[in-house]
Amino acid sequence: MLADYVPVVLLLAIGLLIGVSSQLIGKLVRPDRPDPEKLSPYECGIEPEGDTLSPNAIPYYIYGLLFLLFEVEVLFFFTWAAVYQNMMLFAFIEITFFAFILFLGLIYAWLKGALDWRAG
Amino acid sequence: MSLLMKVGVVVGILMLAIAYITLAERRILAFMQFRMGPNRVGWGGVLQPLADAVKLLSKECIMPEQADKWMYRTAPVVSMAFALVPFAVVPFAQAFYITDINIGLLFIMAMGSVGFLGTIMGGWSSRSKYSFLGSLRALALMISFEVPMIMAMTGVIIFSRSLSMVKIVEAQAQYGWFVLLQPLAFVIYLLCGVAETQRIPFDMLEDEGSLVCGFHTEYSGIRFGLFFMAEYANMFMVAIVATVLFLGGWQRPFVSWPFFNFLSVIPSIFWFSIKVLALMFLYIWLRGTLPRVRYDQLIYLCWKILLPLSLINLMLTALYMLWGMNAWTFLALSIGSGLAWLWVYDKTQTLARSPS
Amino acid sequence: MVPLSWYLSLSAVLFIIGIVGVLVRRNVIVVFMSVELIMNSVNINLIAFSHYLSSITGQIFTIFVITVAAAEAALGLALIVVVYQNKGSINVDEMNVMRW
Amino acid sequence: MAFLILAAIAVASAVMVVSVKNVVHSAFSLVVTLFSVGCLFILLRAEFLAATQILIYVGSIMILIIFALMLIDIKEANRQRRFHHQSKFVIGIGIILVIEIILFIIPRSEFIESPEKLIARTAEAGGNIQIIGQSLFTDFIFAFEFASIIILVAIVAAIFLGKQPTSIIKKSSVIKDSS
Repeated sequence: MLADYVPVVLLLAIGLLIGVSSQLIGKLVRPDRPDPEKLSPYECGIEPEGDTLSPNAIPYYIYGLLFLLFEVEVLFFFTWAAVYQNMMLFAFIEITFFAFILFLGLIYAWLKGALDWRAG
Repeated sequence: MSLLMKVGVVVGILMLAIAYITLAERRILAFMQFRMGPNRVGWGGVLQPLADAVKLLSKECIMPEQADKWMYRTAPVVSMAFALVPFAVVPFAQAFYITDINIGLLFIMAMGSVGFLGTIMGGWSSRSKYSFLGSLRALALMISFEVPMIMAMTGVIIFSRSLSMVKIVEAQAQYGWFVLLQPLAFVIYLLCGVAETQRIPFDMLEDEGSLVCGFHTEYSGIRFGLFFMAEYANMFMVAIVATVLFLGGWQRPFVSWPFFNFLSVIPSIFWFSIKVLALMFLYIWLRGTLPRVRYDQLIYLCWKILLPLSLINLMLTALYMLWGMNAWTFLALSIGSGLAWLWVYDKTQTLARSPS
Repeated sequence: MVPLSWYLSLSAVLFIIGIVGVLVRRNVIVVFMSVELIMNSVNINLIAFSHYLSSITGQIFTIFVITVAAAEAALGLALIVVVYQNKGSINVDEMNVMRW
Repeated sequence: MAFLILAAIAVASAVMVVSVKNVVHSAFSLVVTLFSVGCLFILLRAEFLAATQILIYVGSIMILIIFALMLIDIKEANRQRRFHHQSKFVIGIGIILVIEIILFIIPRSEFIESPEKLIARTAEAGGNIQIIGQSLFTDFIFAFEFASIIILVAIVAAIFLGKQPTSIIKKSSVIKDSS
């Protein structure tokens, strides 16, 4: 079983190698002529204004919150699906209850307007 | 075949495929828009990817002054490496895969979610409003669509009883392609796949109109190239997973009908690649045809349409296994319930919009 | 073959790093991340025991630990964000009133 | 060997989490720790848990923490003092505790290590996820259903908290994303 994971490590190493080596090789080939205009953050040609790192991320954050909770529930479906054919009716009743509770959560989020996009 | 050779072959073919799908995309888009596309380098443009690579390598890599230097450099490496790793578990042909692990599908999802971190690393470290906002947006979208995506996969796992990619393909010799049993899940998966890889109808990442270029606004040269390659590798991965889960992987069409046995003379790698390329063509076609969807509509599509639909699909599949109902009834039921949900959703929208 | 005590030692080290983080850092999100570290050291213990003592129960417990950690993360971060919005600070020292 | 490398990465990045000044760097070092702990789970033959660890911790919880970090004023947070004034004392106690546990407590405790049985049972059930599923849906069924209720409660509470007025953020925001 552990031997199955050796190629995974190998591919990860290759991926890292491609990433690092291409940047290093690029360093040898490419020109490097920085100037203050080039190095300032892109802002459609006008002077950068205000603090870059304080945008309003609240609307995105709410979806992150919901995603985390649903993701955990969804993972239970994977274990369930892998053994469903071994224990049909019992597993079906269990998952119906589980899915019903998940659905309740979704309905609650929907009715409370948590799924609605609030810009700004 | 030794392990190293297999890995080498897979990585080599993948790199070639990425290089040429970019060329194919440009040519096909050009064809759809009555243009020529890149046709100067080599014979009809076949050497264009090489020229692009040389250009990207020899171009100046500008790093913004205030950037978080090390994170800025690491972000493309993370994206690239974790886009490459999932290819370890792909069964490309009968008895040709690098490795077959028990949790193959979950492994692919897990590595994909690590890849998301490359996005936010790039967006945050370059200290630009556009890239930062772009990365937040893209990330919120990608993670949202992961939920219905996993739910859609679950329907297939009920039949295959395993998460191993090879076993899922083998199970389709028994049941026939899962697209016939799980049409709803297939559609849900394809839509989620487009959103996960940030392709055009759903590409909040590169919303040129409002966000310049998304999280890699500040990236140039080979660092941009790495992000670009990772994006196309992810596209291939989505197409491959769709092929393995729903379109029978390496299996020939009509796999459960002995009448079509003569099709077996064609090697299985051919069937696999033709299906993957067809899906890739579908993505390019979508890009050439559809306008961009608004962000809030996209979020609604995920949470209000795809998530309930995938839940319905899952419960229907469980019922189908339990009762052993007729496959055609099941097919009609799942498509019917899909349309019914769309109708109900449409009603709620009109109700919400009407003044009261 | 790695003996069980190595895993236990690793988990102890991570646990104590987490505890130190909770005690010394002033930023509440870093404190929160240290709590995640502590939970992870517990997970290592559970899974190491599950493997070496041949019982699947440890792995199942880890699933529930992860579930509870997810719920805790969602709630904890929601609370932190609300506190930050009301007080404008994420400093543990300044969260010293029960109501405002 | 693999254990030593992974453990070293995990401990080093865990130290980074509690010691670096920049909170975002601290979050990304936690990602490294969680990832290497996930790899350790594979060494312990718990593949499903390894994938779950990476999917939930790295792919969800860490992303949520990073979102939360993006909400706060990171520059201000980084400018402040990192540690409490009694930190030296706490670190000293921590080091003493580590030494005590590793040198004195763990070597004294004895377990009968027999991983073979579980490996055999896993092979019989068809894999790690199948054996977890079987046991989860028979012996731990109550805990399983209860987990769903915990998550429901968390969803309700998180939505309630998330709908609080956003006074300070509104004032300090420079960019408004209007789409």
